Amino acid sequence: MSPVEFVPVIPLLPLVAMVIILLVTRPLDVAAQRRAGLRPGPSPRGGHDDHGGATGHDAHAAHEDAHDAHDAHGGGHGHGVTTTWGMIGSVIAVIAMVGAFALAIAILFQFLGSPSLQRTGYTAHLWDWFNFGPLHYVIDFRVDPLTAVMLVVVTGVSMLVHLYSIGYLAGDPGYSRFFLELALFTVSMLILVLGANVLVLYIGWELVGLSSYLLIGFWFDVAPPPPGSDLPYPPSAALKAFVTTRLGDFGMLIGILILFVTTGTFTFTTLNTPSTYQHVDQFTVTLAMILIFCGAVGKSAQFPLHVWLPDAMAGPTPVSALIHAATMVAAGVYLVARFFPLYAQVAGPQSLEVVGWVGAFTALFAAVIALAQNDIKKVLAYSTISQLGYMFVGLAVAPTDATGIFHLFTHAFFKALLFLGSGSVIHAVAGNQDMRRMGGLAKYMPITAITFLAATLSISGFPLFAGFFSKDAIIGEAFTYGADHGGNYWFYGLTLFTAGLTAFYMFRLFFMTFGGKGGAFGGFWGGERQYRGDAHPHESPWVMTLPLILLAIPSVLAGYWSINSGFANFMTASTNQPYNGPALDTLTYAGVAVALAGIGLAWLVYGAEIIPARVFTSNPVGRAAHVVLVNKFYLDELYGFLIKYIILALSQGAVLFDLYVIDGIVNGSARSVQRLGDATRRTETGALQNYAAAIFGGALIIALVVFIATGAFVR
Amino acid sequence: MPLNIATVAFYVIAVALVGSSLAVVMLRNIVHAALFLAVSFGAAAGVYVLLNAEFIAIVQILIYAGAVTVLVLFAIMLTQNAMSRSSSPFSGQTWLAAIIAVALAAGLIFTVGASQMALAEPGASANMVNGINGGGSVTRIGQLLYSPFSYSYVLPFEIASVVLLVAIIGAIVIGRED
Amino acid sequence: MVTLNSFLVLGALVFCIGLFGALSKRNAVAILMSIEIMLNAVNITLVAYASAFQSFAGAGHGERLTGQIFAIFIITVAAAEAAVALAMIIAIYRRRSTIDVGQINLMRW
Amino acid sequence: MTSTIGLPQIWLLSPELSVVLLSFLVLGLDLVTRRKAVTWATAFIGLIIPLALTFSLAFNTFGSRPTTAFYGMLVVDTYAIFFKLLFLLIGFTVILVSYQFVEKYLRATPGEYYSIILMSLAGMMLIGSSGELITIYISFELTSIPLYILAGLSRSDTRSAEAAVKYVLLGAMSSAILLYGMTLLYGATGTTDLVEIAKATTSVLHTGNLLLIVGEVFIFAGFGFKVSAVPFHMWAPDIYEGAPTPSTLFFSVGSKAAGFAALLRIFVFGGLVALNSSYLWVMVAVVAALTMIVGNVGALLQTNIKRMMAYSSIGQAGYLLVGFASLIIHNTTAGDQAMLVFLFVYIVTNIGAFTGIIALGDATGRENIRDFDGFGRRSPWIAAGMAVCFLALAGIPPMAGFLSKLVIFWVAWGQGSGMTILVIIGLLMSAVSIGYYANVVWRMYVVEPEKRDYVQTPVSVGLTMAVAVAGVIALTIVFGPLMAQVGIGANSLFGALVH
Amino acid sequence: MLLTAIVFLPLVAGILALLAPERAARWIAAVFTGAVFLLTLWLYFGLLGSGAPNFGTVMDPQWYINLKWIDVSLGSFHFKVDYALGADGLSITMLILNGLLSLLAVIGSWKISNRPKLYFAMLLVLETGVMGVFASFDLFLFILFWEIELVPMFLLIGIWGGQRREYAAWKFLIYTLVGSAFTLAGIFLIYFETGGNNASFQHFAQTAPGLTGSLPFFGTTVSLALVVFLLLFVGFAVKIPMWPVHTWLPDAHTEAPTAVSVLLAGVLLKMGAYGLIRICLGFAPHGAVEFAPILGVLAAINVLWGAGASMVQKDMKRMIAYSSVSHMGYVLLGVAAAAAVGASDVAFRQAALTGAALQMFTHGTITGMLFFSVGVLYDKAHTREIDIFGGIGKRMPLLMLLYSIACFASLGLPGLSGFVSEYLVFTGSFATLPIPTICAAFGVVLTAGYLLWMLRRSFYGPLNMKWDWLTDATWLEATPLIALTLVILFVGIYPLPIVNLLTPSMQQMLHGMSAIVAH
Repeated sequence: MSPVEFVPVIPLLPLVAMVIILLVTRPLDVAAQRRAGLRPGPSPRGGHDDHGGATGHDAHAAHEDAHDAHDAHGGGHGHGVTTTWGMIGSVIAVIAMVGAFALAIAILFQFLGSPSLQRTGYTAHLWDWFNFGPLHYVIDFRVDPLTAVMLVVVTGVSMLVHLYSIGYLAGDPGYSRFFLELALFTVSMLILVLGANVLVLYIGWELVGLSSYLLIGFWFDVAPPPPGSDLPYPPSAALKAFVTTRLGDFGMLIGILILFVTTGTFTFTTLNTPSTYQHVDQFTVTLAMILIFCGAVGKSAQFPLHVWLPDAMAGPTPVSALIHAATMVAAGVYLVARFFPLYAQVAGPQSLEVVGWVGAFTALFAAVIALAQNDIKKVLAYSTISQLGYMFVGLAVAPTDATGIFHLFTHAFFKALLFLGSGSVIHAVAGNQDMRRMGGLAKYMPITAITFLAATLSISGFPLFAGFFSKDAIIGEAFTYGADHGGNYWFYGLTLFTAGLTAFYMFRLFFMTFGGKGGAFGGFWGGERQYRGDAHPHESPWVMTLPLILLAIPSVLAGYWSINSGFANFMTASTNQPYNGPALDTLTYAGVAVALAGIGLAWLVYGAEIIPARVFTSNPVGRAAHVVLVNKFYLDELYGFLIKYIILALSQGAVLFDLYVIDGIVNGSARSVQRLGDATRRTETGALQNYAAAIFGGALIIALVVFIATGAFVR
Repeated sequence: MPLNIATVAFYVIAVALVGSSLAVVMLRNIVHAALFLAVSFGAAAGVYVLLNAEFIAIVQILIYAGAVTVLVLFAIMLTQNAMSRSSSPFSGQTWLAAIIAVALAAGLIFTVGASQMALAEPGASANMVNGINGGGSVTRIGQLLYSPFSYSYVLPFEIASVVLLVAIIGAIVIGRED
Repeated sequence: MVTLNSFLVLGALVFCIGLFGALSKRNAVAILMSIEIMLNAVNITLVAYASAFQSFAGAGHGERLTGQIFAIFIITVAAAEAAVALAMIIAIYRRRSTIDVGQINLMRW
Repeated sequence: MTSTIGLPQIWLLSPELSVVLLSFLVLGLDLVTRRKAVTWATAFIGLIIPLALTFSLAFNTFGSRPTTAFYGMLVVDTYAIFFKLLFLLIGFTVILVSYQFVEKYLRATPGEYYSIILMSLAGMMLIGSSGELITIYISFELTSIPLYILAGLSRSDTRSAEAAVKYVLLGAMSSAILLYGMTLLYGATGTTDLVEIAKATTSVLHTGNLLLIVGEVFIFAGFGFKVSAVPFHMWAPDIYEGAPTPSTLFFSVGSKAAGFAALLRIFVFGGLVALNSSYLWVMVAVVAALTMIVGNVGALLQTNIKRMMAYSSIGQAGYLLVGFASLIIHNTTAGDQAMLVFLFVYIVTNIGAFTGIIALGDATGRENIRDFDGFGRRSPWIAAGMAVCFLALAGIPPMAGFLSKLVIFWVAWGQGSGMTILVIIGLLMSAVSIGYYANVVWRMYVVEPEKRDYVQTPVSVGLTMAVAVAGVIALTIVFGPLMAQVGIGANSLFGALVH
Repeated sequence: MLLTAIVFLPLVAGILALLAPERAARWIAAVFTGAVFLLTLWLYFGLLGSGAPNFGTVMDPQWYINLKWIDVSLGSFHFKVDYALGADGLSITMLILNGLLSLLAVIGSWKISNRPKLYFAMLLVLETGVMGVFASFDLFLFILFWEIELVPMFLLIGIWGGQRREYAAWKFLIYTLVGSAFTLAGIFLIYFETGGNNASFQHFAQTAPGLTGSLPFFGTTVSLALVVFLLLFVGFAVKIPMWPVHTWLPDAHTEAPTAVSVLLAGVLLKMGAYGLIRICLGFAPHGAVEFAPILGVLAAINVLWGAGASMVQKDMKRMIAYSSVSHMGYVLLGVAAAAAVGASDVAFRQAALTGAALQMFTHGTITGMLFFSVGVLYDKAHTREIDIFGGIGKRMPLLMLLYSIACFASLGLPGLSGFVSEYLVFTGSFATLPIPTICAAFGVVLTAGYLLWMLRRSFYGPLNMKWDWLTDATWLEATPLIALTLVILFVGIYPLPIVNLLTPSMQQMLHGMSAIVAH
């Protein structure tokens, strides 16, 4: 029995944890809270409010004004106490995740050690849904190198986030619910990456959407932020996230359907075999692949469906780290990678070009918006969008999917670290997320700061950090691509420029949060004097810092796996094509130079404040640009307009059509029958002669009709 | 065309019948109308005589010209003030009535003249009024009405007796002053 | 020449005269009189047919005097009917003081 | 055909005879007793004798019997027996349900009232078994004159007198047109015997004979008046509304059944459908369509329930005429059979419906549809029975009304393309008809009553309702055997044609 | 016998409930509907026990009973109505659904206080009618049962309904009756065109391929099978309901009391779909093939129209009612795809048809759950206006949880049953009707939009203090919801048993269609 044969256990562990929490610990937790007076008991009206449930937060939350309500979310400041049962539930979840992670690691190592397993993969048949002749709808899991990597990423980050959440969510009345939903997410994500066919993948795909919806809306009962505030509102954000990704899923579903009706199968191994498509028009496949990419656009928040991700920051920060940075949003990348042979070999080149253009544009677009954001999580959100764009570019330009996936791999760690770090910061400053009211926090929370710095360096592509390896590989591949494709260096240019922007805004964030003018090491290491807020910052408890430390390790070191194309060869083992990464020293220098330039500029503006930030907004062009950026290019407004005046108007039209046209006809015909009835009544004049006339006149007319019918008049 | 006395009689009677019937429906004075009704019934009796149906003629005179006319006159007297004299005796649909009547008459005349009859190949065109050839049918009529031993209409005859009974009861019940 | 048709036409004419009266008069008694004229016309037609069929005596039941028998029944029943109808007219006259059928229209629609 | 009149002939006539004798007896009781219950019980129990005699005819209890008597004027075939039973059923229920009405509202003495009903009943029974035009006419008048009287029997109700006048004058006019039609038929065939007419039409006369056609149209008009077919229907709403309710019940079932009995007897037994069927079909189909439409549409906005029931009965006549049309078009027994079954079911359900109306009317003197508000609570059992009967009339399953309507339309559809249009009109009109039938149910069960007092109903009314509802349910269950039995009757009508 | 018991036990119970004292009525109803539900389950498990289970087809019905009822010759034809009850996979599925929902409806209306005897009696009569529709194997018997349901439903809406109950009840009644008038005409037509001697389902299934020829129609000719199909379809289309004859549904659903809405959406609509599949498709396949493209377009309109209309509703129940229109569109789409005989493999059409049948089941459970949820809320708050609420999730966490589950099931979330059937329909129908399928698939996005928007407006956000007094669902109220949740979860995760149940009858039907293609 090898570890890989236990692969169904990986999702099963969090599932079991979830069921235990749902059925056992959470009801007990709620009951305990009620006993302790932490949540309203049975109402005075004598109802049966006795089985608890999703009552969020705290009774007064609704009465506090929006700002305070938001502050209150920064991780349970003494509003409540985690009950024993809540703690037991969370511990069970963490234990389950540790088990899952261990198994994932074991499987990864088994794969690393077995080239044959790398080639063939491992398929576990669970159960049938239904079979119609040649069409099989089955629930199968499959592990191949790609999945093995994803398993480690998902279980690893998830495990750490679980651990972190014990600290972050401590005292929140929804503590148990949070772990329940987190476990649900983990199960869903594991189903997604384990699916051996499109059906299972789609199931996981939708379920992570659900978990995302639930977790974004975790604080569902808060008051909306005051008008004008750009703080996202959890209920709206959850709705927006779900519907927007569904819009992408719609395209994906159509793409799946095209593939299914042309090939008659859902199974990836068959789908990814070019010989399956011998009798299929290439255009059809291209179309299908572009449509499938729509799903990725939605899930991975690419332009133009990226709008949900910044709002998704309304969820608790661990959620942002796990779902909206490390794993779920990367599912789009995973999807394209999963179908990579189809994109690369069967479909026309247009399909990957679309992927590349969307990715490259999004990378730049999001990075530009990130420049003007002041909310720490929003910056990270746009950064995530931008980095996901990178990954798509990586998939589009490289000959294998390894480049993109490797960036996914490294990004998962450092972006999770960034989010958890920001969570730690928010926790420290009483829920404030506005960087303008931070600064100099390094001294208060050194562990957070140092790990955050590591991640920041990593994402900026600072040499020898993980991000450097993965991101510069993409930039390098983009250059090669340009060389191979008639000088199409657009991808290269865009990615390179964006790399600079990334470094700039990430260090802007770092300086505004941890450093500031006059801090140690030239502004990197700020202190009391740099702190602009009014809370009492403090370092987070060990359950929160431990994950930071643990994540910092791969954030720094993960990149070394790509040395000598180790990662790429692992990924492409099944194709038996030795992979030669871009040997592009000069280009790497270009990337590093751009990154350093960005870091330097950020230091000049925010670290040492040699150049005042006003410089950007003091001229009319800059001011206008800033307004546009702050408002994220007004896309939310555009979509709002479309929904309100197109969809809702059409819907209203349908209702009015029902009401006035169809029901008009229906009621009208009913009324005309009634009117006919009235007319019939009116013939009954009560006058006897009229009746007699009807008798004789009727007989006469009938006789005439029959006369005519017999032809009596003709003869 | 031989113009014998019977033919002349037919036309005279026919004119009288139509004329008196028209008078019944046209006259404003209801009493006059009732009197013309008697004339009309009498003329009809004349037609029966022409058709060698003396018994019917007698019955006609007795029941119709006698009994029914008297009954009608009584009714008219009892309801003397019912109709205001100033207003027309005709209702609003007189024209409609006229159209229906004329059209129906035209149709009926067309019909009776145009059709084949099961028994009437010679009879239809034969002169019907060759003269009054004496009675003789009365006995036969009597037999046909209620002979229990030969073909007779004894069943309808008996039923008719019940009809008369019920009419009597009805007239009493309805006409009774409460 | 007076043929069967002469009588039939006469019957039809009288029937329709009666019909005209029945449809146009307002006085209930007058309507009843018109109806009696219609029945008379029917009788004339019947008797005319009976006379025409006399030449087929013995060919079937009743020696083709059936028409006359029918006429007798009609006369009888018509008289009975007239009696009942007149009783009813008088009854309504007692209640409504009118026998104008145009006004006897409590029930309509 | 026997040439003498003896016991067997009297036996054949015995049901009608006994009904007439019973009517005399009841009439005489007025002289002897003043107790209404006695008269009522005599009339009701006395009807058992004709019933027994009818059954003896049906089962040939006194040995094999001739089918005709009185020189072919009395025809006692299965068809006739079917109608005799039907009319006796009507007689029983009408007498049963009249008890309280007679107590409260009647102008006549009970003896007069019941004897009039019984004489009319005798007329109806004779119509069904007449084999000759004169007999039919006389029986017809024996039926009608009592009905005119019944319409005018309500004490102190001006509308009743008005109804009587209208009814008698219009009835006389319809008699006139009927007689003219019979005369023309006589002229064309030279005989009034239906068997002879059938022979003449099948052997001597040709299709397109105008005399025959006009005669048929006029006869149809005359009976159309009785069955209230459009455009001869206009008397019905006024007279139904004005007449006392038990009389209305009697009109709506007895008069209609008698009309159809005579119509079928003349047209089928008299062989008239053998000739001119395509022209006759046009006539009947047009009338049927108009009847269904006017009846069902006209009922929608009525406020008086009896008036509504008049329109309802017009609509039902329309369905029956659809059966008649399908009978004519191909001259098959199928239409005939369907009509008889439909008639049977219609009579039972209509009795139930009217019983409910009588129950409320007797108790409160009210007869507007509005007065049925909350009847479901004021008198649960009567209301439930009434609802069942109304829904059966509307043709809502599972009650027999649905099946009988189904059969009518089914047969009609089977006759070919022309009839399908008629069927579709009929089906749509059934859908329309739910508008007024369900309205009554709605008011009984949904609308809150003005006052919640309990409506007292005498046992007799309750019993009638129970019989009607039981009948509806029983007819549903035994619908198959019923169809088969009725089929024998329907077939017997075609007997004359095979001579 | 089993089917007879299933069909008539509710009727017996209805009569008993009328006769019994008022307090006992609900117990009688509960006991009998419970027993009937167990019997319907036995329909399935009884067959399962016997080794290789044979779930039956139209030609080979299980639990078959056939008694002569009416059998007379009229002229040259035979008027024959048999008391023929039988069940195949499709019927069994629907019978179980009806058994379940009827039981839950009784539990869900436990607290009814206005004329409970009549209420439960009507509910039970309704169950008889619907059971009869799903179990009859004679076309005339079918139409007979078809219309039984009308009056109980009319009264249930009329007496226990909401503000505009009069309008709604009448609209429902007249709409349905006018529709079924055409269906009856269609039954006549098919009966006479197939010999006029037999109305058994087996007979029609056998003669269906022979239903060719054409009818004159205003100077041109149309194929007979198409006319048969369309005539039959009108009544079913009203019931399903298909655009543009759907407008009775929002009114009826909105005004009906909760349990009745559940039955209306849960099983009565399925009667239409059942008729469409069993009768239109099974007995007039030629017509179905001809009509399939148009049906596909209508299905897409149904989905989008219903979803769009749901989007702008202010009343929660009305929104769910429109969502039923939308979701029944998937059934139509599946049927259309099954009939759209093109180049595609028969397996795709089988998938589509099975999906349609499965969608009938899943929609029944899901919409039932949605209506129950709204009912719980309405019983407490006495309003259903979405915007009037706000943040009540805080006061009603259990209801919010269950309501959310229902919403997610409705919007096709995997793991819940709605996804299975919708996915199945899409994968099957895309092969034959790609454009309508794309349109219909967009409905999934809209569904997510309006359902979650509704949740967000009424349950999420700060608690509107006006509703501070609201209490959570009681166990009694939650029972139907929890039961349905379990069903939804089971079918969503492991649909194989129910698909196996459906497969033989679906295959038989498609076999008939394939025979036509071969022609």
